[in-house]
This record gives sequence, structure tokens and C-alpha cells, in this order.
Amino acid sequence: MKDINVIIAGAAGEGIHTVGDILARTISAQGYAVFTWQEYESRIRGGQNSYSIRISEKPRNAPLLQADALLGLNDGAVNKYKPLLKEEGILIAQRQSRKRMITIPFGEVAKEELNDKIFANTIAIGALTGVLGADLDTLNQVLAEKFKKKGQGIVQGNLSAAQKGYRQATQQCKGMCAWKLPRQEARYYLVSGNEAIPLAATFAGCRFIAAYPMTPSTGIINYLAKEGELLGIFAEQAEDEIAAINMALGVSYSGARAMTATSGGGFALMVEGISLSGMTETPVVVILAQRPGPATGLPTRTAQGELLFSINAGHGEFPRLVLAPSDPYDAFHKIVKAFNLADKYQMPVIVLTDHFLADSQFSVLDFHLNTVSPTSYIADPQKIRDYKRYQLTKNGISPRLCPGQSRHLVGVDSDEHDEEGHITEDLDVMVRSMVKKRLSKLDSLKQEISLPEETNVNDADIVFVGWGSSRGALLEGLRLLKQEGNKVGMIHFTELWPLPEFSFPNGKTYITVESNATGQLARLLRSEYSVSFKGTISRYDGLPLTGEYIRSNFNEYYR
Amino acid sequence: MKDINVIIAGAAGEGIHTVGDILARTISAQGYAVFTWQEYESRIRGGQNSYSIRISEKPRNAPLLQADALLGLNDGAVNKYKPLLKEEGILIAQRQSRKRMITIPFGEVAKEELNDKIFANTIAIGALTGVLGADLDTLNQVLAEKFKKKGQGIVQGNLSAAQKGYRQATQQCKGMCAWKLPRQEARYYLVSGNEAIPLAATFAGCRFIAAYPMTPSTGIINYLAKEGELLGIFAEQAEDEIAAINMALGVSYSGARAMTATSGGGFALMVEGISLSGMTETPVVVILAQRPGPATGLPTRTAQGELLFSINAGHGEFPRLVLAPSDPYDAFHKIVKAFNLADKYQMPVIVLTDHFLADSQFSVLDFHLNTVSPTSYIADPQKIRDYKRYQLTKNGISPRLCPGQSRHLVGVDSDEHDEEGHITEDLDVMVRSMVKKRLSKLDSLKQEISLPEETNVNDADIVFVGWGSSRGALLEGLRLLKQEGNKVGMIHFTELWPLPEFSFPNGKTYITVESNATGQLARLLRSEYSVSFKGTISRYDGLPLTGEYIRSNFNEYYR
Amino acid sequence: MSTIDDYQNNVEIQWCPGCTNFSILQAFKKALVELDRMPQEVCMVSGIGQAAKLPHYLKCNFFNGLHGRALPVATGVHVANPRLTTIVVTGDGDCYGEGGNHFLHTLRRNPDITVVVNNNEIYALTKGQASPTTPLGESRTLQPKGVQLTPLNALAIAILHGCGFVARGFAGDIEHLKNLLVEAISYRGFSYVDVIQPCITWGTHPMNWYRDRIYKIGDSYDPTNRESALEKSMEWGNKVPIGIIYKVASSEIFAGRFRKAVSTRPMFEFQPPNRKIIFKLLSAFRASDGSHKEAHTD
Amino acid sequence: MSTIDDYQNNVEIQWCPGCTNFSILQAFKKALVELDRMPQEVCMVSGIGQAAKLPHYLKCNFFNGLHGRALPVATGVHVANPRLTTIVVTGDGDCYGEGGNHFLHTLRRNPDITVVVNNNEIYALTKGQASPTTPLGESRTLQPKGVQLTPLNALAIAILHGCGFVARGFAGDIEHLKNLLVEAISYRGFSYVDVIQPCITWGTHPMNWYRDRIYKIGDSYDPTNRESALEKSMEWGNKVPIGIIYKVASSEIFAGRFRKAVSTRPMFEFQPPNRKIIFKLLSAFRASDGSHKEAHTD
Ligand SMILES: Cc1ncc(C[n+]2csc(CCOP(=O)(O)OP(=O)(O)O)c2C)c(N)n1
Ligand SMILES: Cc1ncc(C[n+]2csc(CCOP(=O)(O)OP(=O)(O)O)c2C)c(N)n1
Ligand code: SF4
Ligand code: SF4
Ligand SMILES: [Mg+2]
Ligand SMILES: [Mg+2]
Repeated sequence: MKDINVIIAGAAGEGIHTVGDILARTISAQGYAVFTWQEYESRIRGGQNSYSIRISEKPRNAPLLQADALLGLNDGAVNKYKPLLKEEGILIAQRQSRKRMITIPFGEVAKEELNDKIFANTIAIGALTGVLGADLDTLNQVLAEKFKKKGQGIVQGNLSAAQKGYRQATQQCKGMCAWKLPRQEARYYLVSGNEAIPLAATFAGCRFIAAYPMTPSTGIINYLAKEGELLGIFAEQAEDEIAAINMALGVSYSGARAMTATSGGGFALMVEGISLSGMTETPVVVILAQRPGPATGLPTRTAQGELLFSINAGHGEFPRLVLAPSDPYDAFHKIVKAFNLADKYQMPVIVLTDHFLADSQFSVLDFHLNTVSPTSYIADPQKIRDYKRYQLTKNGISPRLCPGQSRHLVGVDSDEHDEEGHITEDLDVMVRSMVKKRLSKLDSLKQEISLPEETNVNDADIVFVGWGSSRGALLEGLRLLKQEGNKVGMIHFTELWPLPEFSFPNGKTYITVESNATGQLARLLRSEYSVSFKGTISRYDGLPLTGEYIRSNFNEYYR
Repeated sequence: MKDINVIIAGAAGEGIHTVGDILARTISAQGYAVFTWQEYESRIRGGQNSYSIRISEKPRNAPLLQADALLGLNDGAVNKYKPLLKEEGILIAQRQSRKRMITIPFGEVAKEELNDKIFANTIAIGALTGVLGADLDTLNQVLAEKFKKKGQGIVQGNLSAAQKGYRQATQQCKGMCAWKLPRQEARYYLVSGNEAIPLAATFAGCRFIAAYPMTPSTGIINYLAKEGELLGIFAEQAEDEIAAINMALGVSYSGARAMTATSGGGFALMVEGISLSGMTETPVVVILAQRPGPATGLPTRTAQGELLFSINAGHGEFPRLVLAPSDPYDAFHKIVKAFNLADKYQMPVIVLTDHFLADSQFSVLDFHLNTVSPTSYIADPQKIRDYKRYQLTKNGISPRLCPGQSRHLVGVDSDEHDEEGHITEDLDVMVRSMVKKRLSKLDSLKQEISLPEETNVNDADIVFVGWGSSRGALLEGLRLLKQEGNKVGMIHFTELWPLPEFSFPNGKTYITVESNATGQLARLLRSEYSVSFKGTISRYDGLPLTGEYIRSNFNEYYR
Repeated sequence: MSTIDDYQNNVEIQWCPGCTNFSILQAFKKALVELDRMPQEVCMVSGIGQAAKLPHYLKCNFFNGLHGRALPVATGVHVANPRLTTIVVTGDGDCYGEGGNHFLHTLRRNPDITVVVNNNEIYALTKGQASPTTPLGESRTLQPKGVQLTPLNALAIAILHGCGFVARGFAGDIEHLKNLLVEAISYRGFSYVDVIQPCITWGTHPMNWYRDRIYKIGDSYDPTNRESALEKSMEWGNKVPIGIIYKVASSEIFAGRFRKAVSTRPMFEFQPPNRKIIFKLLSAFRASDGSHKEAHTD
Repeated sequence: MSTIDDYQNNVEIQWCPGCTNFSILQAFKKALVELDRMPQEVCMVSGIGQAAKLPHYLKCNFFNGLHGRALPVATGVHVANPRLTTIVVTGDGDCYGEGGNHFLHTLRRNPDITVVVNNNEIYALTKGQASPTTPLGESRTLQPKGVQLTPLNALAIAILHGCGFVARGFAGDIEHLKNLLVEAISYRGFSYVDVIQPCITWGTHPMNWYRDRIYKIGDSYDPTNRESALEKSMEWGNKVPIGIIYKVASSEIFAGRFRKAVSTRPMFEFQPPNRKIIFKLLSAFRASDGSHKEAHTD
């Protein structure tokens, strides 16, 4: 089957989020791979926003821009988003404005036929379900589940509304709607980055999160606050980001895994704490959910603008790990890796996500949880005679114990210190040894880093080099450009610091693809691999990279 | 004449700073080029610290490690620093412990012959002056000036003490002390980085400094607080570094030049403010006085560990200027440049100094102040009809006006904004234009950057590449290595971001020389110039680079 | 003479329809007109949040900075140009949460600015987390089982730390609020108005709930008495006072000594720095025994 | 039973000889012995400053973190391991300046920790700048013409924000201070002791100046009364009270609800996360209509 892209548009507060979620769940329950993404303004009501749902047989997990079907909840939304509707696409709206459309005055129907305007949106969902040729039964199950807490009356109202919309749509559809989505076997997880991450953290044995609310990171602590007592995780809203990271360090020092999550401005405030983590060798996992900057920037949009900042954040020099997962599946696995390596190397780990990854829902068939597990790196106090927190060792890793766990005392210090954690001014011996000890951890750490993913590199003339959440868009870009006869390949990084031993094959043209304006990945790779780039395909308007964007930019600038 | 290196050693609180300063001023007044540097622990009393004075005919402005003369104020100091004394050198101390020495029990003499222990140190200064063969008269003038506020009695006591020390030393010297420092014509400024910078800021028209105390940056605001009313500069101690940079931005927005100064940890806290400066296009000059990190590190030691941090600090992307002056003369000129370009390009400027540059006193013959001047870039409100703070222009620079200066309103915003500074979500047009506008300033900014200084590069096989305050040490390293028959040259950067158009000559071996452990300059230059390095001569024990350190490390690792 | 129209601009307002911030905006405009300030004489400084968007909706100079950092920016504006009427508009999260340290220390500094906190007892823009003023036990997005932290009493902190003008307003009474703003802005010294600003989207209580509890402080109340002011600041629950809680003559204004010694003009009008003085200060670093004459006379 | 020797280590002390911090160190050791705590049961957390070096000089677990950030770290330690006796040692600059926001909000949180502020009314380690408690008018390195900011009254802020144990000690009276520390550490809930700690290097007044002014709060004083406690906290000048200023039963301790629901053990002893629960939560993201059986049962 050909992918179908549905866009639902409306004002903030009008319910497009609920409409989109119900439809996405319905199609997912019908057995299809669904991918959703949203774009909205930084306000609570008003504006015109959209919720896009891509439907396919196998997971595509990348945004499409043009719509096969557009549901507009109000006139302004229809006007704003109509340009995205394909000519052969179908508009669903309350007022007739083109030929290929389904016209249902949801509000009026709800009020007149169901005695309550609140059912308007469900009529629209029913209509969309009809247009797409999915089963009304499946929708009914999703609705029943969704509204069961609100009582039988509300459930019934919604079922009737869905039916009305479904019927009217299928009637008007005659000869116009060609789609059929018969029930299929597959059952995908439909999950966003911000949903996978807290579960992964729990799975990894995290016990504590402190954070200060900041879009697009807030979902992570929200989830953990809700499920915390069930999961044995304490979630605290800090007074500011500085407190958040310092609380996490206090917990981690005490022997329990801890994390924080924030976005650019909040991360900026945590930078001193990251350096403290490096100096005290106290593990901490920091999720940095990127959005366009500088400063407050565009709070509800997406970007990949903090690659070099996160790699270089913090005064002084210390090992760190920077990961940038490509999707929620990868995020789950990388989060477990983040906690394990933070503990093993006793250092800060920064996980870069972005608004696109945090908020979009991806289809995942299986998380393969049996392939990962949390590993503890706390030493056994019984086996240690004289304990020194910063004992000088060959690989730079000193045994870590928990304060209060045994007779051994655990002292850590943000000053340069001796093996017991006491302030030192012994420049010649101790200071040099401690600097070397910390940095020597990088040698073994490098061995733990996965190589970048290579797709079709051997056969390619042109290789796109990308990182993080743009993987889906890159793969789509390759497909589109291949169709146009180009020999293209991809190298995609999700583990960005330290970089692994790797060499870029000679004789190819390399172009980075990045959601930033200055080509940060190119700068990084030039420095570490002495590779050169023809240029960068940049996107910096706050919208996610798409295959189509890559295709057209390539054709415009690089052919 | 051969350079003479004098080391004065003692505990914190014992007065080595005063002793050193008086001797340095005396030798300077005698017409010689003096260079001083100190190394001390992070405590107020106790420990053993040193104050080194290098005396030469022409400015050398680089530290020497070995001592020709060592004054030890107590036994512990003598023991700690005696290894640095050359065999043919002379020790001045209270108790006999080697042959080539002047023994004077300063404390006893002061108490018994002058009735007050406080004169002990001046006896020692007198002795040193005698040992060095300088004029007692000159010393007397310096002492009279230094103590005149304390009254005639104290002055007289000091003069007698100096005479006693001088006499005893010259007596014991017979046949041992070969130095003579007859009065010369030249008169050098003897000035440290932290003294040159506040004066330069004043010269550049700075009106405001806010800072939170942090070694080694505090001297700057201390000076301005003292002279502020005279200079028309308001100096405020902020509650934290975040407040400091935000106050400075408030002043700068209002049309007056403003700055802040801090060290690594404080700079980390300012990072969000730097991004705000970038987004609102509000000029600000930030002095980042480096010391060894991470975290609290070694508060009273030196390092060059924040090169990549300062270039990449801040979420999002925006133009900035990063300067790293080599000495107080250069610092004066760079500070004026910093204020001028901050204003011209409406962006943050970071000036990297370090403990070594901040604290050491250099000899400068002439500051050539007539070659620099402050330039105003505030627009004329009369010439503007409809004012827009962020008017889109070709070079990205919009006219800047002051709020309250005219009928024109000045609005700035940390969100992505339109030309009038109002929040925008117009992704397609306004957001893209504003991102481009800000970044396009980099094109003209690049033209303002000075090329690195090249010394003997043409003839060299080996070229050392350094930056910032290590210039003197590098030049000395070249001298030493040339004496050993090496063909060596230097490329030295003091303007580090953006980097100018420059190419490294082919066929040479390049080695960076840096006071950090990870070779940050090499990483930066590899990325920007695609040059490769054989390696880095690193120093990361908190002590400054010296010519001798460079020579011996080169011989050990690169021959 | 300024009119309401002078303060009108055509920026699209991003608040929810019916938000009580509209009333505060209205009160501001009226107060500025009553005070006969022209837009160019006014500078509004804000952080980030719903409240902090207000300066965009009122034609004047404005600096919309970082979340939590409005007070140091405003302090800078005041120091640089004391002739501007500098007003901070901020939220309970902005001012008491992220910006808590600046609140404490700006009180101590006493710059001549006015701070208005649109206090909706919540982080509204980020969708309903607790703020430092959310009552104990209330459940919030991030506190699903109820807030466990004691609410902050910022009014009391202000009274304790030398703030000479402390008031509480109510977004539901524009006229009363306007009068408070007029007094606050006219006050020479740091003036502080906390405004009860129910959030109709994330808030717990409807407007009427507040109306039922709020009462205006009567004429018999003596706002110059610190003890009773402290007591008043602690009144909360079934009866919530609005009006001027504390008002005494201001202690010395921030940078007053500097201003007296140097100039009262805006800093951008200061004479260029006197080179002679700089040369003199620089000369202190050079031994001058007459044997060498000054190198710089330019 | 612990003895003074248990707390002795061989770290070289970096304070000036004769510094009053030595007395505070002594009082700490005595208090911990009196409380019969073993070093491994104690965790000292500090920031940066002279005061903040104290944990190095007393054998126990310690976290010497960043300037101003001791309180959030200690809060983390308390949350992770409530069995530890967690004590923060901090300075007036550390706690009230750089760390002011954490002071405000940690009071509100009420973790079961003890905070001791070695208050020398100055930034000593950085050589004598004013701190938030430096008296008005005193001249300092950075305030050569005298401090112009109103000093902070942190005791009053604590009393106002739910802190159930507020005291002032004096480094010149080790025995009295030791007793205060014993009571503070025994108190369940956030306890706070501000200690007058004259700096003999940068301070303005000699020890005797303080001795002349200080008096011990008498037995007749009722420390449970909030009004009189507030009044007492404002006494300063010719008569300076030391002793327990405010003491009431603690409100709910931070994370108490979580601890009741989950476990009172240190977090490092928690059972590994239950995979079943995670699979269940994950399953919520998948349509489950029985047509597809669970993929994961490991
Ligand atoms: C450093 C930083 N942290 C977090 C945020 C996200 N943020 C924006 S507004 C806000 C809270 C606003 O609350 P309040 O000040 O009460 O304003 P309201 O929206 O309630 O009017 C937060 C946490 C941010 N912009 N910057
Ligand atoms: C972020 C940061 N800013 C500034 C400093 C420098 N600093 C170290 S200690 C200190 C002040 C200490 O004052 P206080 O807490 O009163 O301690 P005291 O030395 O008086 O005991 C400062 C400003 C720092 N270490 N970190
Ligand atoms: S969320 Fe609340 S405070 Fe924000 S605009 Fe809507 S009603 Fe007003
Ligand atoms: S400077 Fe003051 S506080 Fe610091 S050790 Fe010396 S006497 Fe004590
Ligand atoms: Mg609010
Ligand atoms: Mg102090």
C-alpha cells in the first residue's frame, strides 16, 4: 500500500491533540504502522496548529509534509493548511470550500443531534475513520477505553458521534475515497521519545529525577511523577535547573542512579554542575531536549543546535559521553547505555533529544528488552581494606562505594584533590596524576562507542552524514533521491562523544544534514576525522527535517 | 647583561607580596625591565608561596623557573624552594644552611636594633637590593612613597631597616655577588593584566561592571570599585554571576557600555546570559580569567582550559568574538577592540585571560594609546523615521538606539522575534530571516580579525602554535631551542573566534603548545583550517608554561 | 498628555481568551495614562511566562529577557538611565522560583523600579506545574498527589528587607489595581505589587472563589507599621487582603551615591572618558622620578 | 560509642592560625560524640569558602561541592539515604549569596538535614568583599565607600517558611554551640543554625566586640511562639541573642509520602526495578485487543 498522510488542524485548546491521538490509536489498533508529529505555537489557546498522522504498512517513522487527507476544525485552520493538501487529497471540514471534500458541520450536528457540542470532535474522528476505510469497531474500542472513566453516558455519546461522522463520511465518500485499511495482524507500540525515555530510565534502575519544567523536556518528569511510587522513583520539581542537577548529584553520590532533563536555557544553567560531575566523578544522566535558540527562541519547535555546546559544556577538561538517539526504540536502548556508562566511568552523560523526537509518536514492533539490562558498578565494601574514593588505577576508574553502606568513608571534592578526596596543592605529583587519571578513562570509553550506521555507502557517490533524530528523514531522502537516479548513501551518528575509531571511505562527496544553521556535525567531524565536506543541508526554521526537504535542497544546492 | 631571576618565598600572610612588590618597583625605578609572577595556595595564611622577579635590560615578560637569588622568609620556605636555586646562586635567609648565602636574622635584628619586628621584611629587601647591586637611594624613594600614608615614624623605621639589610648584605657579599644594576634611562610600566584591563575598559568608555568575586578575575572589579566615581563607572557586586551578566545586559540595552568578569565556574553560570546577548543582540564584554578546572579545581593556579568551552558556550547559534590577549599591552588594545566590536556587531565578546596574565606584572615601555580609541555605533535617532530594533539589513546589523533617548521605542526579545522585537511564529519568513540576519554578521566580523603572529615560520622545520598568555614562554622556547641548533618557529593566536582567513604553510611540522591536557587549540585549528598536528606540548599542573618547559618537553617527546 | 491609544499596538495577544492577564494589561495602560507617562518614557522588563509576555502588548520600550532574570536586567536599566520609568512584569514562577535569588537581593538593593507579579499560583505557560505560591495539597501536573512544599510568603520577605512599598492587587478589580499601580510607580524606591491573577485554564478556583475571599484593606489600617504589615502579609485563606500593605519612606536608592557624585543623566549621555585621568592612573604603574618624561600627552 | 579521636584525621588545616572556624570544628566533633554518631553515619555537605572547607577536617563522609550549591546536594543525599545524618556547613556568601534561592526553597521542602552557616559577615576566602550579612556602611574591598545594601535577615525568612528549628550560635562559646548543634542534629526536620564567626583577618570587629554584645536567650523565652521568634530574629546591634530562637514540631518531612509508600531503606538497597511493571506500562502504548500476544515475558 502507499503511505497515507493525514493532517488534523485547529487552534490550541480546540482539541486537535485528542482527535489526533484517538485516530492514531485507532489506526494502530487496526494493525498499521503509524507515525505522528505535531507543530504548535508557544501558547495555551488560539493560534493554528497541526497534528500529522502518517499511515503505512511497515514503520516509516518520518514526517511527510503533504496531506492526503486534511481535517480542519475551524475556517482559519482550513485556510492555513489547505496549501499542504494534495490536489487528489480530501478535505474534511464544516464548510464546503473545494470539490474533493467531506463537509459535515460537526458542531451543529453535535448540538442538534447529540445535544452537546463536546461531541463535535468525535464526529470528525468518525468521519476521518470512514474516509480512511478503517473499522468503526476499532474506533469504538479506542473511544470506549479513552472515555471509560467519564462514565457510560459520555462513552455512549462518543460512540453515537463516531457513528454519525463515519456514516456521513462514507456516504459522501462514494467514488472519491479510494483508501481501505482492513484489519491486520501487526501490533505496534505507538510511542514518543518522552514516553520511552522515562520507562527506559526506570528499566535502567534510575531512582531519582529532579527537573525544572521546560519544553520539550517536561513530559519526562511528568510521567515519572505520576508513576513514581509504583516504580520506586522519586521525582522532584526543583526551584531552578541548578538545583535540579545538584540534587541529582547528591542522590548519585549516595549510590542511587539519578537524572535530570531540560532544554537549552536550562542546560546552560546546569553547565557548572556538569563540570562538578566531571571533577567529583559522580555519575549523572542529563537529557537535553533541543529546541531552536538562542535564548528562549522557539519553545515549541525543533532543532539540533546543541551538538558542539553539549560536547564542550563545562569549564575544565573531563570525560563525558554524548548520545543522540534516532528514535524511541534507540532512545530506550541509549538511555540504558547512558546509565550504565555513567556509572561505569563515573561521569556525566548527556542525551540529546529534540522537540521532534520528544513529541512525535513512532511505531515500534518490539523493544527487544532482553538485549539490554542495567549493570551495577558499585564496588563491594567487604573486599576493600583501605578505601580511597579516588584511588589511582591503571584505567583511571576508582572503586565507588556508597556513604553509610559500610565503615568506609566516601569523600568527594570539587577542588583538585588527593586519593581520599581532600584538597591538594601538590602540583607536581597529585594534580598531574588526577588530571591524567580522569582523562585516561576516555581510552576505554572510546571502545564502548558504537560505529555510525552506514547505509548504501559502498555504492554511493554522495553520502549524507547526519545525527540524532533525523535518521528517518535521511532514509526517506535516500529513497527519493534514488528514485531520481542518484547514487546516494548515508552515514548516521547516534553516539557523538567521544567519537569511535572510524574512517570515511575515500572518493565520495560528503554532505552533512542538520537541523541547525552552522553545520555543527561537519565542524566536529572535520576536527576528529580530518574528513572534508562539500557542505551542509541545513534546516533552521523550527520544523523537522523531512525526506522531501533533503531531496529538494540537494537538487537546489548540490547538483 | 644576563637576566637575573630572584625568588622570594614565604608563607601566606608573611608579606612576600609586599616584599616582592617593593623590590620589583625598586628595580623598575632603577631603569630595568622587570617581570614578576607568583604562585600561591588557595588560603589566606600559611602554606609556602613564591614571588619571582626576573630582571633584564629589555622586556622578556616570561617566567624563569630557576633562581639566581632566593630570599626565604622562614625555614620551611627555604627548604621548599632551595631546589630551584642554581648552584652558583645566592640564598638570603635567617639561618646559615649553605655556603653561598647571606645570613641575616631579620626578625631578631628588627626587634633588637629597631625595636619592632614589623621591620624584618624591609631588612630583607635592603639585603636583596644590596645583593643585586642596585641603589639604596632608589629603594629609599620607593619605601618613602609606599609608607608615606603611615606617617614619618614608619617611613624612618623602614629606611633604617633597608639600610641595615643593605649594609649587612654588601659586607657578606664580598667576592660572592657579581651583579651590578646601575641606574638606567628607561622607565617601564610595571603592570599586570588585571591592572591593564580595568583601565582599558575605562578608556573604551565602559560605564558599568557587575561581577561576583572569583579568583583570578576579582582584581578587575576591585579596581573599578575604587576608582569608579572618578571614572564615571558604576561597579556592583552581584548576588551571583547570573545577576552580573543580566545587569550588564540591562545597562547595555540602555545604551551604555557594560562588562562583567569571572572565572570558569562563574562563566558556566553566565552561559545562558551569553545566549541572551546573542539573541537580543545586546553587546556585552565578558572577561573569563581561566584557572584549572573542572569545578573548583585549583583556584589560585593558571590554565588555558576554556578555549573550546568559550567558543561553543550558549544554546543556539549566534555570532560572538573570542579574544585571548598575550600580555597587558595586548590586553589593553584587545579590550578596546572588544568593546568596539561588541557594539558594532551587537554581540557578546569573551576575553580569555588566565591567572598567569591576570596576576603577573609585565614591563611595558609604551601603551601606544594614540593608536586606539573607542568608537560609538549608536545610531542617530533624528535620522530614522520608523524605527525597528531588528530591521533586516544586508550585513545583518540593525540600527541601535537607546530607550528614552527619543520618541523611538526600543524593544528586545529573547524569543525569536520580528523586526520590532515582538514574538514571532512566522517560521517560513521571519524566523529564517532572523536566523540568517544574526549569522550573516559573521561575514564582516571575520574581516576584522587579526592574523596570527608569525615568528621565524619561513625558516622553520618545526612550528609551535600557541595562543593567549603563553607568547612570552613560546618566544623563550624558540630562543632556547635555536641555541640547541633547531629550526623552530612560532604561530601565535590572540583572536580565536571567528578565525581569520589563514593558511598554514605546507611542509612543516606543527605542534601546539597549551596549558591544558587535551590540545584544544589543535582541535579548533584542525576543524577550521584542516591542518594536522604532530601533537601538543601540554602543561596541566597549574603552573605557567615557560621556555624551559617547552624546550625540555620538545626534546623528550618530539625529537 | 498621553492617552490609552498611545499604548495600543497591533501585536496579536497570545493569552487564552478571557485570561485575567487582560485586566492587568488594562490596569497598566490606565495607570500610565493617569501618570501621564509617554510610551518612550517607560521601559518594561520581563522574563518568560504568560505574565512576562505583557510588555509585548503595550507600546513602550521593553526588554523581554530570560526566565527568572528580569530583576537584574531592570536593575541595570535603572542604573544606566534613572529617568526611565522601569517596570518589571513577572510571574510567580519567574520571580519567586527561577528568579528567587534576584528577588531577595534586589529588595536589598532598592533600585527605583516597580515590580508587578502576576501571581496565578501556577506555572501556566508550561502547562500547570506547581509554583512557589501553589497552596499545600493542591494537585498539579507534576504534583499529582498534591503539593508538599510550604508556599512562599514573598510579601513578608519584602517587608523584612527594606522594601518601602508592598501591595497586593487583584486582577478582578481593574480600578483598584490601577490605583495601586499609580501609587507603586510614583513611589521613589523599589515598589512591589503581587497581583492575584487566577488562571482560567490551569487554575484550581474560579474567579468567584477569589472574589468571595478578597477584601480591601480599610482606611483605618496604618501601612507604615512594620509589625502589622507583617501580620497582614500572612493573612491568607478565608480572608485575603488587597491594597497597600506596607508603605514607608524609601531608604537610599540604589546607586544614589554614585549618581550624586557623578551625574544624574542617562549614562549614554555621559561625557567620553577623560583620557588625562586614565593616563594619570596608568602612570601610577611606572616609576616616575623625573628622569623620564611622560610619553603620552595626546 | 564514638570518641573525639574517631573524628580526627591528618589533613592539614588551611585556615589562618587562630581562626574562629577552629572552634566550630571543635563544637561539631563534640556534638557528634555526644550524639554517639559514628563517622560513617555522618555525611557533611559543603560549598566553597573558608567555612565550606570544614568537612575536610573531620573524618566522615563528605561532599564538598560548588560554591552556593550545598543545599540541593544535601537534599539529594537525604532523599537517597534518610538514615545518614546529613549536615551542611556553609558560609554567609555560600548560603545567602550565591545559594540564596536554594536556601529559600530548601526551607519550603523541609528535608531532615541540619544547616550550619559560619557567618563571618564577609567573603573571606576571596579576600574581604561584602556578603549579604555585612552591616550597612561597612567598607570592604569591593565596597570601599561602604556597603549600601540592606543586610539579609535569614533567620526571619526561615521562621516565616516553616523551618521548625532556628538558632543562632557563637564561635566564641564552644560549649553553648555544641549544645545547639546537638539539638539541631537531633531535630527531625530541617534545622538551621547561624553561627557568628568573626574573621580575624578580614573582619571589622575583634572577638571582644562580639562578646560584649552577645547574650544567651534565657529560660523564660518561649521558642514556640512565632511572633516573638520573629522579633528575636530582628534583634541586632547592641544586644545580639544566641540560643534557640524558634522551635516547633516539624511539618511533614520532604519525600515523606514517597518513603511511606515505597520503603525507608537507602535507595542503593532498593530491589532492582520490576520488569513486569515496566512491560505493563509499556504495553499501555500498544493496542491490545487479544489478537496479538505479549512479545516479552522475560
Ligand atoms: C531557564 C528556563 N527554564 C525553564 C523555562 C520554561 N518556562 C517558561 S515559562 C515557565 C514558568 C512560568 O511560570 P510563571 O512565571 O508563573 O508564569 P505564568 O506562565 O504562570 O504566567 C517556565 C518554567 C525557561 N523558559 N527557561
Ligand atoms: C561560581 C563561583 N563563584 C565564585 C566563586 C569564588 N568564591 C569562592 S568562596 C567565595 C565566597 C565565600 O564566602 P563565604 O561563603 O561567606 O565563606 P567564607 O570564606 O567567608 O567562610 C567565593 C565568592 C566560586 N568558587 N564559584
Ligand atoms: S494559561 Fe492561564 S495564565 Fe496563561 S493565558 Fe491561559 S488563562 Fe492566562
Ligand atoms: S580569612 Fe578569616 S575566616 Fe578565613 S581562615 Fe582566616 S580568619 Fe578564618
Ligand atoms: Mg504563574
Ligand atoms: Mg563568610
